[in-house]
Amino acid sequence: MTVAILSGFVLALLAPTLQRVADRRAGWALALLPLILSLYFATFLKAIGSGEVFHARHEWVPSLGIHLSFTLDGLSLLFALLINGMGVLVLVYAGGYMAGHPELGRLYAFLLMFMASMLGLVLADSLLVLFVFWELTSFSSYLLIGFDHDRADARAAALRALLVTGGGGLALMAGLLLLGQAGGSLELSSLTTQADTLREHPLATPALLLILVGAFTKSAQFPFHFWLPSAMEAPTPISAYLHSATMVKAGVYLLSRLSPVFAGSDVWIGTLTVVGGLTMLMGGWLALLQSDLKRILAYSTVSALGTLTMFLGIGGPLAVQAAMAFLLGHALYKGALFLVAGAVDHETGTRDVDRLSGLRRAMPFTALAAGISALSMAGLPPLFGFIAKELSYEATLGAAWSTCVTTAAVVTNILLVAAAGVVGLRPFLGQTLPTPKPAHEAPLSLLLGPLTLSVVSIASGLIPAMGVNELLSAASTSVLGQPADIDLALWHGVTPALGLSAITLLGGVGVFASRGLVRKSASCCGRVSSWGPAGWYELALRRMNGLAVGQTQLLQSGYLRYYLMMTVAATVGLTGYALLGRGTPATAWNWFDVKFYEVGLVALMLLATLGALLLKSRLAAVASLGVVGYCVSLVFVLYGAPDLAMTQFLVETLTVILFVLVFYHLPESRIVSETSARWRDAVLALVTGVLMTALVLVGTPENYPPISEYFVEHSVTRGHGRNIVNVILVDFRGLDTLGEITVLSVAAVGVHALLKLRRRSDSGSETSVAGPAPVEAAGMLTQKTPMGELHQEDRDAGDDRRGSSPIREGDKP
Amino acid sequence: MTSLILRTATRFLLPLLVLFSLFLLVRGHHEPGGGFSGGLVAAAAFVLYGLAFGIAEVRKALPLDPRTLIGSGLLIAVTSTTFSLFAGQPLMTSLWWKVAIPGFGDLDLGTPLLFDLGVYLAVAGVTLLIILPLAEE
Amino acid sequence: MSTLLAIVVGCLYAAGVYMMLRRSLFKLILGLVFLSHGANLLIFTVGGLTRGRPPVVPPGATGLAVPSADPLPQALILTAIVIGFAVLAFSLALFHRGYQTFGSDDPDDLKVSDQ
Amino acid sequence: MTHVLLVLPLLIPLTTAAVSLLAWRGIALQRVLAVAGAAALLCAGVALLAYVWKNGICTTQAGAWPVPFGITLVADLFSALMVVLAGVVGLAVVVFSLGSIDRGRDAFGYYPLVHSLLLGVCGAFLTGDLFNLYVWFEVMLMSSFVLLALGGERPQLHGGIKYVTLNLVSSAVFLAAVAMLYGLTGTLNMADLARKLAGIQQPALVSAVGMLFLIAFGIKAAVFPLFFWLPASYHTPPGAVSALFAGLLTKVGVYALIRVFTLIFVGEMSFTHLLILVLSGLTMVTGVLGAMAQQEFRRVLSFHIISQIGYMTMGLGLAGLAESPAMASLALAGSIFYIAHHIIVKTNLFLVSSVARRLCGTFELKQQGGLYQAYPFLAVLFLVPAMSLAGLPPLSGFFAKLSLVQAGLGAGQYAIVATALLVSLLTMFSMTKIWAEAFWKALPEPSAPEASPQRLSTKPWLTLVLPIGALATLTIAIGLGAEAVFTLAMRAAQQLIHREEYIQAVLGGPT
Repeated sequence: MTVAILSGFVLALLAPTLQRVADRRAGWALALLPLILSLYFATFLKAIGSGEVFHARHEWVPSLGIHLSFTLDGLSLLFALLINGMGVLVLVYAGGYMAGHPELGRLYAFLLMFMASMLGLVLADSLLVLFVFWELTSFSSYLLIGFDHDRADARAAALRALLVTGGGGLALMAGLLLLGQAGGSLELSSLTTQADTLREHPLATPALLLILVGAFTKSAQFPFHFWLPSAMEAPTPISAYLHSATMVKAGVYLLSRLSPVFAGSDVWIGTLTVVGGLTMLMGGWLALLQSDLKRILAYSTVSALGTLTMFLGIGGPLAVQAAMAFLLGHALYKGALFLVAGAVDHETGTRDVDRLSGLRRAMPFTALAAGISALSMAGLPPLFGFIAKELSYEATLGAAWSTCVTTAAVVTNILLVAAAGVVGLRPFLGQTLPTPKPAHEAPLSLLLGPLTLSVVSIASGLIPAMGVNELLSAASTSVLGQPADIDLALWHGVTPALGLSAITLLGGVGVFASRGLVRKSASCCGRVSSWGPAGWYELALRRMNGLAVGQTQLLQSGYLRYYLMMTVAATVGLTGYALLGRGTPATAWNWFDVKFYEVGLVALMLLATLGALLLKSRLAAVASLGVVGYCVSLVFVLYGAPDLAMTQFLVETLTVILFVLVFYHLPESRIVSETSARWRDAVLALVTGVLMTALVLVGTPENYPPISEYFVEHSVTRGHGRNIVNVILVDFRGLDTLGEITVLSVAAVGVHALLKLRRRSDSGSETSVAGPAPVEAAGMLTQKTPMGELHQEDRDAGDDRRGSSPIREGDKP
Repeated sequence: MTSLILRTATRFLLPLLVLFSLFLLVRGHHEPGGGFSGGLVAAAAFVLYGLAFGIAEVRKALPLDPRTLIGSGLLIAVTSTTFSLFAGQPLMTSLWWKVAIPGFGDLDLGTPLLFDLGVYLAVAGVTLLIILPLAEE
Repeated sequence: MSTLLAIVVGCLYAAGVYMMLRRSLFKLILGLVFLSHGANLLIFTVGGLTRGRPPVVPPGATGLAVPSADPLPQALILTAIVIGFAVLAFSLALFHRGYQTFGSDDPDDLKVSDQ
Repeated sequence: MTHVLLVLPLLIPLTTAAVSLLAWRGIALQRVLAVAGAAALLCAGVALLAYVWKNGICTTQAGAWPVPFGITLVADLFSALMVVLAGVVGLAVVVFSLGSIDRGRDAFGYYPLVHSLLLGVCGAFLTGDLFNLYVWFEVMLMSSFVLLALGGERPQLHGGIKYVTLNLVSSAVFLAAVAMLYGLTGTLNMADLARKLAGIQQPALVSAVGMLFLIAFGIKAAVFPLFFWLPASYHTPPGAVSALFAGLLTKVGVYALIRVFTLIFVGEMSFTHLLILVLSGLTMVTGVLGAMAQQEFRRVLSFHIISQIGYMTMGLGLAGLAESPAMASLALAGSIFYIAHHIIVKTNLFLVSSVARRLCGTFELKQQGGLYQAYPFLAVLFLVPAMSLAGLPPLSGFFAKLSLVQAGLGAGQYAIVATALLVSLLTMFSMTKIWAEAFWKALPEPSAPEASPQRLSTKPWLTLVLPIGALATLTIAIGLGAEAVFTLAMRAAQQLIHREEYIQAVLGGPT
């Protein structure tokens, strides 16, 4: 089983190469894998039909509770067969449909990646493994929908699908984890065994709701359905595979999977029935309003997904059986119709039903396949669609609020019968209309899919005992969590369901005939559609972007002052709150031991500080700064720190020299902030000062003997030095000093580079210093001078973008 | 700035100041001083020289390029810390030797002094590398 | 004295912050120097003050006879002073280059590199 | 053995830098040294990690002075892992630099600067002494200042001034905080501090000092509302430098936050760690919104760094609020995993952005395009880290996110979990923006004439793509082999949670 999943991923990696080598035959060759896998899974049918379940388990990330565990039961088998069977047809089809496309190899790769992910999804037993594959299907569908990446519409559609399903995916993740927490396990098989206690858990309902969001987004339930029609931007093989037969059914699959755990709870029944029913009706109605073949199919798919969801919500053997039968029937006819739509598009150049007519003459085989599938969709015997529909009606009749549900189902089916007529009959019957490309029959690769599916539709309708019975029984068994035996048959006798079928058919034909009228009247209220969820999505996206831009302009304004202000305010606020917010701590006021010369020193220092603060002349301010520095150095002298004093003195002198060197030639700064800004800054500064003072006052009491006592004791005996500070610097804490001289060195290198390395640098010493640098390594740049290359490399766009920046060029000659 | 007195005085001062800086370095382990102040003073000597004769002359007078000074200072400092590793001791463990110098007595020599020498060289190089280009501007 | 120094520390921080918020890169750098003075004095004060007794062992002795100033904060401050100097030198050079390039001392003119 | 292994991550970059400075005339030699040094650092890191894995937390006393008097170097699993990651980033960036850094920068000490940055980073990871941490922070900062400004181009100066100023504020706060702690306890050794601080009956003061550390490290980590320096500067230097910064710098801040708030400030966790959690949420949201507002490749990435810092601190916050040690460990393990994942992925994305800039002539997304068609290989190399960043399974980011979400749910902190999930969707959104614009979209016509995707000559192509490919492979490997990395993260987290182990290892004397 594991190999079956992984093989798809491996083949995906090889696909582009294979495409280059095998070219036209690549599609056929690649299809071998799903073919083999289909056969492989088909061999399980007998055993699973008799109630067996197969497991495979590998360790993956056990410490996070993720085991690579897989289960093959009836439900999984049904899906696995669908995925691989459709996979064969789609791969072959894609080879013909996209022949000659330069990125066909990538298409194969994505399709195979998707196929493998989907397979993993339906086989996974661990919820998290299921989620992993779930996300992978979302991602590969993103790449697939955006396959025509040059078109903005395709990119937008891909993003839309990704955001909607991805967002749902995140809800799903939270839901699954909550479920895991409630059940104490992340394995489906063990969760289903404790369904009763699980449902009582307080986390169960939130978990269920989150999971439902995930399932609904994936399976395009209202109000998340809108991504699916726009995903029709993808090339048709992709739509046929992802958006009819497989991916969109992942949500339904998940619901079926969790059905044994949740089915019957009020939330489950209510949500699924209502949402499913709504989706079903809405999809059917919207399908009728379209004129694009693929969009009609897309909306009818939405409708079908709604139906499935509704049945799962209704629950019980009848509904589940109906769901499973409908699922299979839908996959067969919808896949075929998509492929037909693609073939028509490919051969005629249009998908607009109003421009297609009489194609049966040019494309007889296509027409045949289309006709059969359309009839199956309309639910006519002896096709499988008929059986499915009969079962559905039986189920709705047996449901709670059966009138309501049955009416909805009948209305929907009437609409879908009409839609089937529009898609499968209308383009092929009647007068031949001219098409953009002269129509002719599709090649074998395009015909294989639709014809095969049609044949299967007929076969499974006529002789359901040939495996279909068993398969659907097994699937229903898995969904119900108890044995279910389906005996499908074309003829059930004269039942209410048969009557409903007849009504449906008649109504459908009626709607089909009058669809022009329907569409015209609907276009009057066309504005309603802009109010739909698609509009909400666009609005939300715009709002989000607006919020993002607004917030960023506010926070990242570009003003260094505001950044500083925020930073300082945060510091003061948090520290102040922690220190004083919860009562005033004891402070150590200590005024008594102050000597008069100390007061003088401090007064001088504060005066000089004020000078640096207020003096307009730069030189004067620097001089004041120097005075402050020397005063600090005097403090050090007074309090027994001669080394410090000496260093401070030397450094202060150097500082003043540096300031003078840099600022001597510069004009005075003339920009003065507004008074209000000054006051605001002054308040902030003052608060900062008060806080720091408070910290010092509070923080002085000594609780423990300081570690420096050790240094005093051992400086001479073990440090071989009498100057304890120096011994600390070079020995006790020499590592600090090592770091310190590194800082110094780096700073010096930086100063040197800043001053010497520049654009209009005269080719002084540095150029020759550069010497024979390996030319080929710096190679791709064409400039001859090393300095010139600077601009080639990663010049920032910040300025390039704004040619009219207010900043003048440097005034250096 | 180019007065004769300053030039003459500087010619004498340069070696004196360098000597003084070395004195600070050597004495630092026992009395206030040390590699950092020593290095600064040494650099100051050359800056003074530059004031008298111009920065270009300093570059000529310097025995080593400042970057070489920095590199060697760092390397000496690092190396001095690693000796102990070879002796199976933790990094920076000081090793001391008593060296008897005739007519002077015993001298305590140890890796921390070598480390301090590295600091001295690096600091001198750093200060020069910072000030010289700024002064040239 | 520690109380007095605590107030000095507060004043230095306040002055530093105020200067950094001015529309002048020159003041900004001055402010940085004041912050570093403030921090150094803070270490000095919090580490405990002792008048006039440097932590230097007299020749011949193996330890200090009388309690002296705590040498560890001094060593820390020394490191901090030196690092502060390195930072200052670099900031000055950065400012210098900046002024040469934009011809302005106003940090508000640096706005364009952000959004 | 311990003595050597613990100091090699410091000695290697320092020696490399020093020798490179000595050999400032020989640029070819510097390049060779730089690569060799980075490779050696990586090896040393791996050896150290293996050693710590086997022998538990190990320490060495610089100068052989007994604890807590000398400076202790400590390697627990967390710090050893961080050293390994620093080695990975260092090596990738240095190799990338070979083909992308111009000769002007080469001649002015680019390679020694990279190594001094690595020195600072490794020093910060390995030190067990608070003041020593300050020194290594300064080494790192100073190197980053210079690297940021090296070249002196106008935007670099713009960004540089902001970066320098705000980080200096952080240093000043840090210094004050260290001083306060020394005043309170008379010690600087972190383990000793942890023990002594427990005995101090001034919760308000201790919390206030904790806030100072939160601010100081929060600035370096670019936490809300202290992140302004990051988007102002990260898009200005050459691509290799941004990548180095993006990979390592903020993470050192996060490392320090985690270290300090799991070891030292654990007295009032319902206050401090709740605050951290709230800030985490705000950081995530503001960062990702910032990214959404950008239209330039590196700016988008820069804002994402901020957003993801929120995830890393989220684990720390959760760990403080979790009820059981097991849950706390899970939360911290999530943080650690996230850090590891993010360092690799973010470095890689910045490197890709640099290549994209070369091919399209600009960082502006609107003017980029056509890369998917012309360079499918590069497209894959972008998609892997980009999707990993967005948390797509089974890439590394998914497991990082998963463990944090699990911990959040376990701790009952639903608000932060919802935030984290929403933000990850928005992350996905802005990654696809880059993808759609730079890769999917065709190259717009009127862009600069030289800016059409054209193949680079072979040699730099190799030095450019090799590190990107290696990092992408690593991302996939971390995803598929998540068990190994997560086990490591989990054990590292347990060491952090059971802080007595650390204290014992340090104070109990060298092993």
